[in-house]
Amino acid sequence: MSALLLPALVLGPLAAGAVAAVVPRERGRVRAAVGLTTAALTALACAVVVGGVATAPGHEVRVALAGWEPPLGIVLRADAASAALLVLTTLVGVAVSVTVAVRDDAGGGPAFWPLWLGLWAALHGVYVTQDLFNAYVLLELVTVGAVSLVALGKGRSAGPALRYLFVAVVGSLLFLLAIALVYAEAGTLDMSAAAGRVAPGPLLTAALALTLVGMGAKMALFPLHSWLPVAHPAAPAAVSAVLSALVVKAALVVLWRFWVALAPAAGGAAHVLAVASGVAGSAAVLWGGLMALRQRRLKRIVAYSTVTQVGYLALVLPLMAPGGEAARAAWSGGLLLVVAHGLAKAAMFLAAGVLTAAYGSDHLEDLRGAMRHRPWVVAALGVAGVSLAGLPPTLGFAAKWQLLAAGVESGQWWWVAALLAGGLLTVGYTAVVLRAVSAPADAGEQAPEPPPAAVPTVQAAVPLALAVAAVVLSVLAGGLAGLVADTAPRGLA
Amino acid sequence: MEIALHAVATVLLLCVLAGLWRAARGPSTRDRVTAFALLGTTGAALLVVLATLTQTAALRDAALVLVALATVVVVVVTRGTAER
Amino acid sequence: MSPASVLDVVLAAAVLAVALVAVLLPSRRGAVSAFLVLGVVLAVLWARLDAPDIALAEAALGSGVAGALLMDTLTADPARPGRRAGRTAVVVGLLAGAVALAALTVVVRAVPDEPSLLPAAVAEEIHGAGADHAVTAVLLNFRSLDTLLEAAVLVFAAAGAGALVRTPVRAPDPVPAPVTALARVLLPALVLLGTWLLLAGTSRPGGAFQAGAMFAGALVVAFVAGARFAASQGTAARAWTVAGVLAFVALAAGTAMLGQGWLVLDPRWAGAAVLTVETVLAVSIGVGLAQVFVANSEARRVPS
Amino acid sequence: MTRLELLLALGCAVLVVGLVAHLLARDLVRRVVALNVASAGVMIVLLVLATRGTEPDPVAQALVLTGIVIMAAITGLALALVRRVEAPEDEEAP
Repeated sequence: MSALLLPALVLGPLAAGAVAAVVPRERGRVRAAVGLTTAALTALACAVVVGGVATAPGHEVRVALAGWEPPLGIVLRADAASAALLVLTTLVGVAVSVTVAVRDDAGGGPAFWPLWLGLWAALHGVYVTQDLFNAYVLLELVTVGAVSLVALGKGRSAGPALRYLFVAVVGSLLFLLAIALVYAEAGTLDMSAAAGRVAPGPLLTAALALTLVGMGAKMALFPLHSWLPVAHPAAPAAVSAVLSALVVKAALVVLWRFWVALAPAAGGAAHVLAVASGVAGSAAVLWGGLMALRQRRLKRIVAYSTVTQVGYLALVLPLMAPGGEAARAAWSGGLLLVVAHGLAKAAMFLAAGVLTAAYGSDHLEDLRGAMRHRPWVVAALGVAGVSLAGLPPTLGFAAKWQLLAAGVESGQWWWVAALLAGGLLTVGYTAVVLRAVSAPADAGEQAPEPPPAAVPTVQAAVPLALAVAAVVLSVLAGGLAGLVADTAPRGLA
Repeated sequence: MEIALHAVATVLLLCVLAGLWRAARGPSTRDRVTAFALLGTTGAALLVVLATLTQTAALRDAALVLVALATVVVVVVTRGTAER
Repeated sequence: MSPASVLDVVLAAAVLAVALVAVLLPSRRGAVSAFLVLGVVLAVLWARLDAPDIALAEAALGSGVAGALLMDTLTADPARPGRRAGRTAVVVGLLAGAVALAALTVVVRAVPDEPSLLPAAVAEEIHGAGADHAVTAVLLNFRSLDTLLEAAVLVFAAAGAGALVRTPVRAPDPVPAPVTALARVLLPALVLLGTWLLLAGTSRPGGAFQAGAMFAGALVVAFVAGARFAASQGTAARAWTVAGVLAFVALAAGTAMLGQGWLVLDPRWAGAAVLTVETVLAVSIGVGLAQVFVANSEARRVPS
Repeated sequence: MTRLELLLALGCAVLVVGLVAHLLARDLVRRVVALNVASAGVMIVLLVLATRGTEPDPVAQALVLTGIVIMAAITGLALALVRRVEAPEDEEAP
């Protein structure tokens, strides 16, 4: 059953997006109905596939499309890592869909639905594809959907959208060249088949380097990050949530899969590149954190926080490099961090959207009194911040713990220091936000704030639900981490 | 025969490069478009020569397509310049 | 040197020269014109590399539809004074480029001169794949998921470009007589050529994408000549745009429900299925590309 | 230098030329053109790889065909965004 449904996770939302595109734009309710129905069905299908992964022998569900096995055909394969990503995407996807269905300017109007459903389909594809070129096509689909969604933002959002498109396409071209180099040597496009057919040498080293830079640009890894703090805040609130929580992860997943499959064959060169990734990641953690501390607009703070978190995720490559137990801890910690960050960041951007809608601005000064008028939204911000900082009792804590364990186990103290420093900075900017919103509304010399505009209750409740999910999942974190670690790709051992 | 065809292809290619100068320099859009239409034809001739050389009939299709779509570009530009 | 290798060297030099001109010219118009020429030279290079399918696609898409799009951008705005990058940026950029190029040249020297695994695999399985032409068989059968997703990229690019148009479509302006006359000749020729490429595609180079580009060219000509049907961004146009993806997904779901597996084509009807999907895809790609063009055109024609 | 090496180097050169120009250009249409040039470079590499062996590699050719179509779609989207960016201020309001 789950094998039957796996391709449907991609083709279902894709077809629904196409259908939504045909519905006239004036029929926004119909588009929203298509979107919500798709969200419900997708969640159901995801549950079945995740269940299938959990119960299947070897914890994987595999489908050879069109009946052709590699090297000729394309294989979709869901493993424990895919399952974790599918759970995250379902939670965020349903939350975003509900938010936009309640009030469609959170998504930038009815044009949101076809683009979002297409993007959702492409994300699912990225999580499960085993084929390099297929991953390239899926990433382009992600890019087209994400860029178009950014352009739906109010004001002058076309500029940031175009800048994002440029960076993403350059990243894709570098990745495509990497694919060509792997194909030149291995003669196949299937990742696991290629792994056995490559040897250390300039081709493989170049392929790894090109993928690191290409995906680094797409996921805004320092120093290729400067587009993100512009593009993410320019988008409509729900889109910002999707971009930070999910779209950035698509490039990351491709990088990790490529690395796990091919880096072990590259020998010392892969190690050097992994260290480069770690240096960039540490710089991102510090730079993003410091910049977040300096911002005065809520959406900007959250966007810089994403730069920081991408830095953590880049640390996973060097942490995995020594292999063995440490590599498995790094792999499972990294995946848990992806889930934790996704939930927290979606909660924060959706909460920021509610506050912006209520107060007409996301300047910290304009949000004074929000603590009293919108306590649940502020609570969501707080809980999400705690999870981002990696404090107990949240999923973020469980994830960071695994990464720290991996660093300590393999004696890589540098990365441990970066992890801890990043946590402190996160506590810092979360505190800045909380202090600003808890200031009394009539503080200072300015006139008292007008009471906030009304926002649908459902929309205000969604961010809190996501933040709470990050806490609830932490209870299961031990089991999840164990499962993911046990089913870590063979290349890590 | 093969040598002659290769020579013809090389000369045609040099013609394309010569035409590039006019297309790139302009100065008016009309110059550029005329140059491009001409280049499309030269490119088509090149494709036909290669079709004979490699005995690939499909390259004649490509030549046709090139000419047809070069004309589309010309129409688009004609309309665009007429509008202003 | 043999005449063949002289041709290769001249061709390589030509491609590089045209590419350099295309990026170095400071004016928009020059850059776009040189890029159109690059499309022509690339079509020749593809022909030289035994890739007639790509030569067709390049002629149709690279220098054709994309060329029309770029040219239309130029006619829209008068040339803008170009700002230039700072001197430091130029120096750093050129140095980085030189280093990258040197590194890549070393890297590609390591490419083994032996075929990949796949041509043999394709040759072995092509009987019953639904198309005798290997590239079509790869696109519509062996790697059909890629093709489906690529059609989806076009659909969502059209939707994204369409979402940028925030004004209703305006009534067409009066059209100059030569344009109408040219369109009358060109339109049937393009449709005929597209149909030929579509039908030929199962047994020789050609197929849905090249045919779709021809149909797009026809629609663009019709649009430019002021035909109302080609200017529409209504429900019917959007339905045609997504039809290819939906037909493809329907085929996939159908084969899955029949118990064969997703997108598995039975040799008995694979030929019919491939041709059907290709036909819908071709029309769909044509309308989709034309929709991108129309959206671009309308994004500029905002009433004052 | 063999034909294979010559043409592979050509592909890399075109890619690098396109990328550097894309990063240095300020005019948005020129950046789109440069991106297309870069993409042509990658396509050259893939198609040259397809000429190894006696018969051309249909899979690599199919990949290039897919890549060209995707690039055309992206060019269309990019140009629509360019127009939106360059539209006068007062037209921005939806």
